[in-house]
Amino acid sequence: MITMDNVTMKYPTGTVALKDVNIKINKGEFVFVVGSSGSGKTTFIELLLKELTPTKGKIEVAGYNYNKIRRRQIPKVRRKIGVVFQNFRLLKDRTVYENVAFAQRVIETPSRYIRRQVPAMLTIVGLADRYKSYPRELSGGEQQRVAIARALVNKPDIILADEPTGNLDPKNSWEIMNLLEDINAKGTTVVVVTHNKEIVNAMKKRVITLKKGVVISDVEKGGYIDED
Amino acid sequence: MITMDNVTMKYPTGTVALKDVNIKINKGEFVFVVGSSGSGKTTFIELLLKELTPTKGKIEVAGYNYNKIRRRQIPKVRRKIGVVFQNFRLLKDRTVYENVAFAQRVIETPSRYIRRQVPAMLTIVGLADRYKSYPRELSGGEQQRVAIARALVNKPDIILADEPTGNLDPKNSWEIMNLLEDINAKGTTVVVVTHNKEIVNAMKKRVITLKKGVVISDVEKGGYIDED
Amino acid sequence: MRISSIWYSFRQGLKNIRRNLLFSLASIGTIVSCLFLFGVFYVVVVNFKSAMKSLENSISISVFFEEDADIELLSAQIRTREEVDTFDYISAEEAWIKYSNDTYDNPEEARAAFGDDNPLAKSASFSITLKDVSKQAEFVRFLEGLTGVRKVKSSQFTADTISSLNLFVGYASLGIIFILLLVSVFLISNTVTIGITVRKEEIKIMKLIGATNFFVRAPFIVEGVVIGLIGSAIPLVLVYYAYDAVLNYVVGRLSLVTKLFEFVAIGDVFKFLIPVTLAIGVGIGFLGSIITTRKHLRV
Amino acid sequence: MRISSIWYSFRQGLKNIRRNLLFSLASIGTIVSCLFLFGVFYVVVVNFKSAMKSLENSISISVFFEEDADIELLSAQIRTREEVDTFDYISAEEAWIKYSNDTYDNPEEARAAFGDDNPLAKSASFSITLKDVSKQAEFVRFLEGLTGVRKVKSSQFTADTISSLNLFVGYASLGIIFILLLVSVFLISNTVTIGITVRKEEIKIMKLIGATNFFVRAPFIVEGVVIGLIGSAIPLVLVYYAYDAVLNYVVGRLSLVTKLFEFVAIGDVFKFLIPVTLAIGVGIGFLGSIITTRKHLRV
Ligand SMILES: Nc1ncnc2c1ncn2[C@@H]1O[C@H](COP(=O)(O)OP(=O)(O)OP(=O)(O)O)[C@@H](O)[C@H]1O
Ligand SMILES: Nc1ncnc2c1ncn2[C@@H]1O[C@H](COP(=O)(O)OP(=O)(O)OP(=O)(O)O)[C@@H](O)[C@H]1O
Ligand SMILES: [Mg+2]
Ligand SMILES: [Mg+2]
Repeated sequence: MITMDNVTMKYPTGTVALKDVNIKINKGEFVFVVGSSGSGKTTFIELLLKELTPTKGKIEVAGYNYNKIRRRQIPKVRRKIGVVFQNFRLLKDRTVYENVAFAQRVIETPSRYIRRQVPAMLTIVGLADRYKSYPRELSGGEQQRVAIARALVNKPDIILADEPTGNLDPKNSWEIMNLLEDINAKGTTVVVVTHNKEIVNAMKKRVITLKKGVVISDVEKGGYIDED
Repeated sequence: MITMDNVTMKYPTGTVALKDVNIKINKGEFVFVVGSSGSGKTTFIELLLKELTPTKGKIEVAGYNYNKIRRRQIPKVRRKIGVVFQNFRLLKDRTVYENVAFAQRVIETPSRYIRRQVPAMLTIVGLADRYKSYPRELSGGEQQRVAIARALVNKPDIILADEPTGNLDPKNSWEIMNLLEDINAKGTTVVVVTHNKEIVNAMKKRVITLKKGVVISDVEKGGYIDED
Repeated sequence: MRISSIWYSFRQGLKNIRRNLLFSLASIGTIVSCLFLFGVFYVVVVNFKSAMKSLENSISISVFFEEDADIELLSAQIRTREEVDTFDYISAEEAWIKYSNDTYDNPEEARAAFGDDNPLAKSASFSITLKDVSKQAEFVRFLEGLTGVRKVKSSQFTADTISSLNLFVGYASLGIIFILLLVSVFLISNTVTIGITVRKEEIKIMKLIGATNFFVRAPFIVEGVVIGLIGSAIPLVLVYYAYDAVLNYVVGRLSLVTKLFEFVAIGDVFKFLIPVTLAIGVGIGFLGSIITTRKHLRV
Repeated sequence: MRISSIWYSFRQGLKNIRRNLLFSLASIGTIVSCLFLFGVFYVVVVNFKSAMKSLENSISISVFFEEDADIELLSAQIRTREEVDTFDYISAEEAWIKYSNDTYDNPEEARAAFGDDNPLAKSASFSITLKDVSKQAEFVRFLEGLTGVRKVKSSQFTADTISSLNLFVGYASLGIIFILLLVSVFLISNTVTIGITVRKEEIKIMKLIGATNFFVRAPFIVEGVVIGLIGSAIPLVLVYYAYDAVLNYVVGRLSLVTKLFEFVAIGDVFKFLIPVTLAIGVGIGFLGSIITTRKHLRV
């Protein structure tokens, strides 16, 4: 489902955020990506979304080779991916409802489905009563849950979640993690970037650890590796 | 140092974010404020900073009664406070150095001190080599550390930190918490909003727990209360 | 592209106008200002041209004949020329009466003194005005070339002054209208560009979620066209009523002005103004949003 | 406020211009456009007025006398009037020569035929031009009231046409200049407002950190003034060179135009244009940034 072949990402400023990364994630896998601040996790996610183009190496997602993909095809891959951004990236002049509905409009879901699925998704993340609010009227955690709802509403093939519980309390965090696990059980590939040691250690999933842009460990049923 | 007397905050949208809150925090205290997503923690911080005006009740910070304070005096209180915002609020068209230096310029620190203290502060949060970067060129955790540096550089009387480790890995989180504890030991009043159960439980400080805008618990040397 | 997506784009475009009210108002304000300026200036120029026209008509050429001239033939040769606007025959008697009227305090007495001996006996003439005074010199040469013409009298100085003034005003107003159009296009696309650039983060987010370029762009285009439409309708209405008001004021108070030239009818002015104004407003709204979004769509 | 803070505000203002380049360019572009338009229009109006002046000077009044008139006295009475621009005495002989020259093909022969019997014996006259043709009717009445004046000949129609044209142009250009100024002020403050509103989040952050209003505002003011300065200097330079170029072109190619009226000297135009342009550009930059920041400082 996801392949990175010898991928290096050097930003125009000169920072090498990822270095010779080789990763293969199969369809249906649940993977944690961990690593200290600035180790390249967000860069990893942004490369998979083709928000960034690597300076070197080959990336393949859902059968599309990013080195050869045509500009017009990029939306097609992205529609197979549900993404939770570290800084949420909600559309600030649209309500909670419209933010989630937007993901469905993009894939041209008929309106009658949108009207049913969006409230259902908002109920799952506990924001059913806030559908009319604008992002600026929400707490940090509430915004994060809208972002999660938006990523999940289309039932995508792949979920990329960058620190999806950074602004959530333990109870909410666990609910989201369980939700992701359920979705994964139904066949969706899930990649979660997180700093939450407790969750990583408890869930016993594959854990990829980055350090200064290098994969220093990639273990099935692994745990959170503290830096020395 | 900080007093809230019967404070209620109702947003124009109708949401009651805080309800009849009575809190007194003495000079030199270290207080955790916890509670689930949307329980009113950020509202609490914003009221102390006079970013918001409560719909009811009296707030006093550093000897200033917010109900009676003159507009011209507000900057004076704020200069006594170092604040880490949940969403960082860095000045996006200024470099890391300038963001931190700005806090010093505001209190008219002579340039020779700025040139010494800013790099020192950046070294403490581990960003000495990123001083020329703009916020958009930083990872989430790096931005958060710039926000922390800005809050601490003036050695303020009060520190308000809203989720200061939400984007940090456990190691960095602990470093920041130890830093805050050191500063507190030197007499600074510290208020930390956090979801980090491990840290709250380990540090054995006063813990104020909010639930739907109401203070449901306020314990010296307390722990994180999981919602049932 | 489903029907529902098109419908969505349309609604969203309208919503955007409300939600980015500051920019919408700024854009509309800019378009209104520019096109209002353009309209006012155009109205003034058109009227000025018409005023120049009536001034030109006060400039006439007199043609005097040889004694044996075939006046009928000459008249036919001259009046059929297309440069000719008005053509009159003034007999020697008329000329003498006019001259004596102009010159003497008691013209009858003077004329009686001269009796039948008309001192201007040879002064029968044609009085001609031209459609375009700048052609006067050339036309005078044509007249002088005709057999039977003894003398052509014209005030070349006045004709030159007026025609050069005309030329100057023509160039100047063409120049200003051109500059005005250029400036309008620049200012309007400026505001459109800023309005969209401010939302480039939003555009990026939409693209990252998987929206096609068309899907992102359509609401912006709707927005641009609607803003352009509003922005060009307002100055049209303003110019219409302002012109009407000025006309009424002038006709009422400055009768001196209206005695001498006719204001151009509102209908004639708007025949040109409406299409041009709408084309600029809506055109830039449309093209501006397409071009500016393009830049931000490369995500 | 320490010296270092003032110095900081100054540097920061300049930095902001570079860092918000899109807005800086948009603002400068807007100011340049508006003031350029204003400059061009002003130059045209000034020159047009000067052209009208020379047209007026081609309109003269002729005054004929009673036989027993004291021409010296009349001359003294008339030429000292302040309305008078030029004043000439034309003797009966000159008038007859001019008339015969104008009328006959072979004037000498004609004059010989009349011999000493000047048919226009009573036609000695003053030829007068006025500083302001619109005063003609009144001045003619004054002349007619003088003892010794037999007949005053003037083309009231041409004078009226020209003076009403003058009036019309006067009102129209005053109106357009006023509207142009209004529009410029609106458009420029529009851009300044948007440029600052986009940064209202930044302003809020500064205030929350404890900055005083002055501290937040000072760099914006520096920015506004510098942008205003650049934005008003450019159109001044442009108008200067454009005017120069047009002058050279016209003098070279359209000698017809220059034969008839003098272009207004660049110096005279700029005496007015420089202070007004700078005042608008810098003034709005300054006031605009003060007023717009005020709104966002209430944090
Ligand atoms: N746009 C950018 N331009 C330049 N450098 C960047 C940019 N984005 C990130 N970096 C740098 O690349 C490195 C990796 O950043 P990245 O955001 O991938 O880290 P991360 O693992 O997500 O960290 P965090 O846990 O703090 O979010 C960091 O050193 C960061 O400063
Ligand atoms: N500007 C606003 N307008 C309207 N409602 C708001 C606004 N800001 C916050 N709220 C609401 O007030 C309540 C408390 O918000 P607050 O941001 O204080 O929560 P929080 O405890 O900080 O939550 P989190 O842990 O998710 O950051 C929430 O229900 C939120 O939706
Ligand atoms: Mg990250
Ligand atoms: Mg919060």
